[in-house]
Amino acid sequence: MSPRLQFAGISKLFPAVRALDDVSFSVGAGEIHGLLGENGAGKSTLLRILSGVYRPTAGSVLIDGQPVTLNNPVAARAAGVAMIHQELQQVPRLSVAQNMFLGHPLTRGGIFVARSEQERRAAAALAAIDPSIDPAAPLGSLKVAQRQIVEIARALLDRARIVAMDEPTSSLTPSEFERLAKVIAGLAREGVAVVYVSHKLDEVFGICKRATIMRDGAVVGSVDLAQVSEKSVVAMMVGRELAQEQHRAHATGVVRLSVRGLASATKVHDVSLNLNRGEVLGIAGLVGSGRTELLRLLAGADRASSGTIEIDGKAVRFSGPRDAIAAGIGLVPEERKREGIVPLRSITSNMALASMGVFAPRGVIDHRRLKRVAAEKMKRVNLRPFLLDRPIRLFSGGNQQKAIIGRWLAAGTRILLFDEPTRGIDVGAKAEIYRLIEELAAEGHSVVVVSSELPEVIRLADRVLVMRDGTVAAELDRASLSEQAIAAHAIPQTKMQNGQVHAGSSAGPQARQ
Amino acid sequence: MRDAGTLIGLIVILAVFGALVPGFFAERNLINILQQSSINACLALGMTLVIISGGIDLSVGPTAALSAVISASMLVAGVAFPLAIAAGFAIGLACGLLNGVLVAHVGLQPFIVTLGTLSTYRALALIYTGGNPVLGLPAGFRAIFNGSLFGLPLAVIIVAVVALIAWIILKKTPFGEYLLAVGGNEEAAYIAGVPIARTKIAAYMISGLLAALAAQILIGRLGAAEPILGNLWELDAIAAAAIGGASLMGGKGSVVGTILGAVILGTMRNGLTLMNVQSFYQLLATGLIILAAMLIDRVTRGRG
Amino acid sequence: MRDAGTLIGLIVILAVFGALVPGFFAERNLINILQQSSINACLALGMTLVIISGGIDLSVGPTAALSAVISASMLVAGVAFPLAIAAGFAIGLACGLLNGVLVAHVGLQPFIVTLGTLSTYRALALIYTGGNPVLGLPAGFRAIFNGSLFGLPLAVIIVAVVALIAWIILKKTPFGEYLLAVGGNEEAAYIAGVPIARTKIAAYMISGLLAALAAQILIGRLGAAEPILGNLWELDAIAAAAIGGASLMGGKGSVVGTILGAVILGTMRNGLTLMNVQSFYQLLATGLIILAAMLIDRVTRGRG
Amino acid sequence: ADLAPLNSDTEKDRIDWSQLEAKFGAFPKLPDGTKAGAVSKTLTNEYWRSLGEGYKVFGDRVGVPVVYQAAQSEGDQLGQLTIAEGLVTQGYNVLLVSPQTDSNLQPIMEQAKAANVPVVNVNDAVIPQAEHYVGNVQRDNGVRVAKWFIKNRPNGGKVAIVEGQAGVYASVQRTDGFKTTITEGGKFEVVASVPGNWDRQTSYDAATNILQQHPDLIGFYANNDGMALGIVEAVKAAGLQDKVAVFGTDGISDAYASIRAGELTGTVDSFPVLTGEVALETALRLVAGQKLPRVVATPQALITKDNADRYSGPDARKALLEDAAVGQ
Ligand SMILES: Nc1ncnc2c1ncn2[C@@H]1O[C@H](COP(=O)(O)OP(=O)(O)OP(=O)(O)O)[C@@H](O)[C@H]1O
Ligand SMILES: Nc1ncnc2c1ncn2[C@@H]1O[C@H](COP(=O)(O)OP(=O)(O)OP(=O)(O)O)[C@@H](O)[C@H]1O
Ligand SMILES: [Mg+2]
Ligand SMILES: [Mg+2]
Repeated sequence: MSPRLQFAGISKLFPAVRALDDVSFSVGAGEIHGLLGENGAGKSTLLRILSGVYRPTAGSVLIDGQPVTLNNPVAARAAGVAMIHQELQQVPRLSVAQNMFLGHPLTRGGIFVARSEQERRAAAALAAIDPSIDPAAPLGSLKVAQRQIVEIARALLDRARIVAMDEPTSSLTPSEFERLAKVIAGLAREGVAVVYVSHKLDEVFGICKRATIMRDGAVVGSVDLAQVSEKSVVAMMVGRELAQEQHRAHATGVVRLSVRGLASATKVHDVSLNLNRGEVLGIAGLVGSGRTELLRLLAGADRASSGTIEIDGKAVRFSGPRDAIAAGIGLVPEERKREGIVPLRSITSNMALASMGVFAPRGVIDHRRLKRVAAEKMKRVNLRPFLLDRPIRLFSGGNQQKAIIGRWLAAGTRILLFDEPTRGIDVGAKAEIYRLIEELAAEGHSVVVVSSELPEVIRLADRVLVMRDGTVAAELDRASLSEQAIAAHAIPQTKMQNGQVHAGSSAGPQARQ
Repeated sequence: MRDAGTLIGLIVILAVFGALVPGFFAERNLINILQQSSINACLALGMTLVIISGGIDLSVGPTAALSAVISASMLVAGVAFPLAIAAGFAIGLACGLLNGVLVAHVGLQPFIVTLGTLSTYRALALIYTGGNPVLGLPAGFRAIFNGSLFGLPLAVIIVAVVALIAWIILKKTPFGEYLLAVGGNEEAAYIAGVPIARTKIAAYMISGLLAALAAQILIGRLGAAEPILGNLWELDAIAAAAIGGASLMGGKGSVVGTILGAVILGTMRNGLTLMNVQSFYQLLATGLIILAAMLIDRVTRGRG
Repeated sequence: MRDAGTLIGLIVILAVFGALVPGFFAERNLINILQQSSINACLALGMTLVIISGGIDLSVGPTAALSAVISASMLVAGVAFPLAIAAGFAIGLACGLLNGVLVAHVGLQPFIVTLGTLSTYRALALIYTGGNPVLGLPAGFRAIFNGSLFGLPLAVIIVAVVALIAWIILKKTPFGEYLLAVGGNEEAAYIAGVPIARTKIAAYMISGLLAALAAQILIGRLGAAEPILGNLWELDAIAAAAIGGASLMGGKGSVVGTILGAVILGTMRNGLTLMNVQSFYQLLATGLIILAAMLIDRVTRGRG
Repeated sequence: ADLAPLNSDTEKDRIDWSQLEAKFGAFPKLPDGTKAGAVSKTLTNEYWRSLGEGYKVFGDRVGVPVVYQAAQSEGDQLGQLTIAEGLVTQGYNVLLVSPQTDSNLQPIMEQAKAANVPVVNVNDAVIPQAEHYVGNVQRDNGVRVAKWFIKNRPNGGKVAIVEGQAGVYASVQRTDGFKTTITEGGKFEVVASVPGNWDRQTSYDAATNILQQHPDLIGFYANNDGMALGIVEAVKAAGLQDKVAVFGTDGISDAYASIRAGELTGTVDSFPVLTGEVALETALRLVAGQKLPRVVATPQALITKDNADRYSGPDARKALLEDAAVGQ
């Protein structure tokens, strides 16, 4: 019997880049197949070909042994392919349900959109993962994690034969992943072929039997995950052995940043914290606990309603990120595409944006110096492909992230705030970023890392603050640091009891008038 | 309610004129305002759909002119009303089709496409007529658009019906969703399988059709079709849509808001004329009221 | 090279006119073309910066008019040239400042803000002069903008210098990067510490300043300043910028392209006149050539 | 010698068109290959097309080719300058210009002078440095209509003005002439003077509003005929056609038709075809080396239903000559 899905010799050329080189592998019906590779390996490109967004330069896609022409997303959908895109593909002004049915709405009499029916079905699809999402709410009012869940639920609506998931859990919590895993298992039981892309190896090992590993656009091999170790898979991905590094502390006793009673108009209340020179401070908490907003306050992106911030003992007030940057604070934001990059501009321009003054001491940009610094910083973060003049939008997410980290390196920032620094970033790059963070700390920088991945927090942090409902619920030093300890402080007691580990469930359908 | 800001703006303007102009609230004058706003409202509805789709249509005036002179010359030549009107509508649709194809299939910028067709359609209307107005429209034709129903001018009723249809399209049909999606996030819309090109083209065709309708109403009222008719209509239509809350970045706009925007502009013209404001000061007031309306809107609606 | 498409467009147009019009390539005529393009090029440069920042400036014509009548009336009253010119520039900057503040700080849509100020500034110019032209500018003042250098009209040289400065600004200064970043992704630019408001305001102020400069050049040439000067300038300026590759969505635009765009428009006017094309057909040609220029650009540059 | 800035309405150095032949003799012989270039405001208005017709009529009569161009729209100031510069470059022997504004063709005066080409300013806006002007008295348009009201509505009453584009010379002068003349006696009140922007629809709306507020209005004066025809429709829609007199300006054919149909009360015809003929004749006489007065005044007449036939058709010229003779 022919496999449900087969890639046969797929190549894809972009101007100046060979994104895919003769990729072949297959996925059987009912199989959950992992697709692994570093940033820029070509995973998204392959899935975009499968979902009709790109056309391959060479090769073909076969479904149930039949070659299919996937010239556009409509054709792909008709061929039974549903896809969850890495970048959220949504229209903020439409409702959740409208987004889920976008392009093929349910109608009454073929004329009017059957909204209530759409909302009913959307609710059913959402219920499997997060029943608190209101299908009638404008999508723009949702948090990133919820938007990602909507994206997943959308793919479940179609009775698809093939479901491709490109990093569906990049902003989900472990508990949300658990539900998703159940849903995926259900799909597999119904005979759906699932292609699952994630940089979280434990997820892939948890739900996939087999996986294909890609490097630089080519297939390195397909493996039976029961037979191999995580370490060897990582070695295949990066082409070398990655040393398993341990936490190294560089913290000093000198306080650099001191925050007292910080609050915002919306979500953050009475946060006090100290950050020392050379310290990596982790901030954990549930989705919606106010971590992002806290970082935005510290980075000057939002205005604090009360509280004080001191840097090296001097009180500072920020009326915008500019002030914070001048005071030595830089933010690596959570939503890279929206808050991080200027898509049409080059890597170099994106990198230099926060430190133009440095590169233009006399008002005119010293392009030689700029090029030199860009080359240096981008080497340090290991940008790939190493094309500094190429528009950043053509780079994979991981490489975009590296450019933004490079931005703060170039600006000489002393306090770096990372919001989900490795979201959507591969193991290789992740290790590089961890190494970078530690190097920065060793050089005397102070770092705050907000992350929903507890192993990441534990790996990096000298000290962890756990946030709950917009304030600091606990402070854990390395001695008392564990996933259990963090979870215990992060989850509101009432929710623990009925096992509901969800943020924002107060916005559930019942609460809506 | 998103349109509340616009409504407040209208109420403020009405109150000011009501206080300054005796007889401003006379039924007759209020009907005048509606009638005088109806043509702009008609155009602005089409413009709103185009703007929501992320485009703009600067060519509405010349489209109307071309439609008007062709309908009118057929009418004068004795062609049956329905046929002549249909021909005018067909012209409007064709103008919109060309705009839409250049935007959607060729991928040119809407502003420039319709800036180009603005000149092109106007030139065609002038060449077709040699620059002369087409006079002597049959009284029967004029009666169609000049009548009244329930004490309201037919033009007002026609535009109200158009507004209702536009509202239904935007709120209740897949096409309305597609417009919002295409203007709100074109890439996402494409990936979701929204027929991008068809949606955009349809928006421009509706705009062309409504320009043609406005032209029929106008020539019915004036009894003549001029090739220079509709000069600067695009600015009024865009202003009405924008005052009504449409965003020129696309993905956002409201039928109710647009109608209110058109009535605000109409009220202003009416009130300033009744106050016999000197022309320079009328111009000043026009500018300031557009700014004030946007400010009121801004304040009542809040950021974003 | 991004501007190659525009250049090809210009070459095609030059070749066509060269073939059809005897004496088209005479030095005198080529200088005429440059001179006739210079005012639009001047405005279009400012417009390009505004467009790159994600905005649009419809008020350039009235800004120029206001600046012109104020400079002119000072000159006629015997004020020293530098002071009168400086006053004109200050008016341009002030007009730009108001536009910029309404866009950047108040958060209104650029199209509507400048549509409002379009009327407002025009009205102010009319009110200030009572609608009359300001006549009798001193010969010394006129000489400043009317001279020649190396056989080129000074106006052309001034605009060339402005273009060079604009090119340097865009390519070599932080402000240029900020413009591209603000227009390309405002949110990201904000987080990266780009002074959003200041950048936008500066763009509008430069646009206002260049409108004022265009006004000085024009009144120097005409010897009089009229309050209705600069009618429809904004459309030509936008067309030049767009033909030159600027995207009205922001984040994209080229100084060289804009200059080429302005010269394309100037060449077209000049050539059509020399061919003695009747004005309706000139209008037609204007429309078609804008469309054709965009098509050539599209084909040579490829998607995106 | 510097000329004083021209005011075509008051310039002393003037001659009536009817006296050209009497004072300067029969049309002179021209140098071989003489050709004339003309540029006017816009062809979208019949007035300017008729002017061009007049150029052509006279050019054909005396065997001089005339190129006639116009800007793409009214208010396209620089476009018109470009056209005029092209004409200078192309070596026409004389230029006839009808500028958009008082100053937008100023550079032409200098370029033409340098090229030794005479320039005749034909109608409407007035270039202050113009050495030659052919046209009517703009102010007089309004004055004539005002006089009609004073004569035919002896009891006075409320009147309204619908103006052209704000700030345009013809518009300002016509409005002022009407307003000043009609208010002199104190019987008439100008209750509204609002912009119609040369636009039929705008004028229709403005007239509707004015009538609604002043149902006892007795007359409108519009700065051109297109606007006047819009007002006529508004008056008809208000059912006041028997009570409200409507006057336009220019004398386009539609205005005549409407006057004959009893709808438009009257217009001030400034005889564009004849003006074109006179202008070209003046220009060519200059080419032939004659020294003419600075202003050649062209005829104007108030047209109403009673005299419409006299001033249209083949005998118009004769009628105007008769008027001129009476006027002298
Ligand atoms: N539209 C495009 N034009 C040019 N190059 C592109 C384009 N899209 C992707 N690429 C390039 O193709 C390569 C593969 O990118 P792709 O996004 O498929 O990687 P990925 O494996 O999904 O990475 P990540 O894990 O970061 O999502 C990269 O080098 C990227 O820069
Ligand atoms: N600009 C904003 N306007 C209104 N509400 C906001 C804004 N930004 C964040 N919020 C809300 O504030 C709450 C806290 O969100 P925040 O993003 O800070 O949480 P978080 O702990 O960082 O979680 P996540 O993992 O989703 O980033 C959320 O409910 C979010 O919807
Ligand atoms: Mg990817
Ligand atoms: Mg967050």
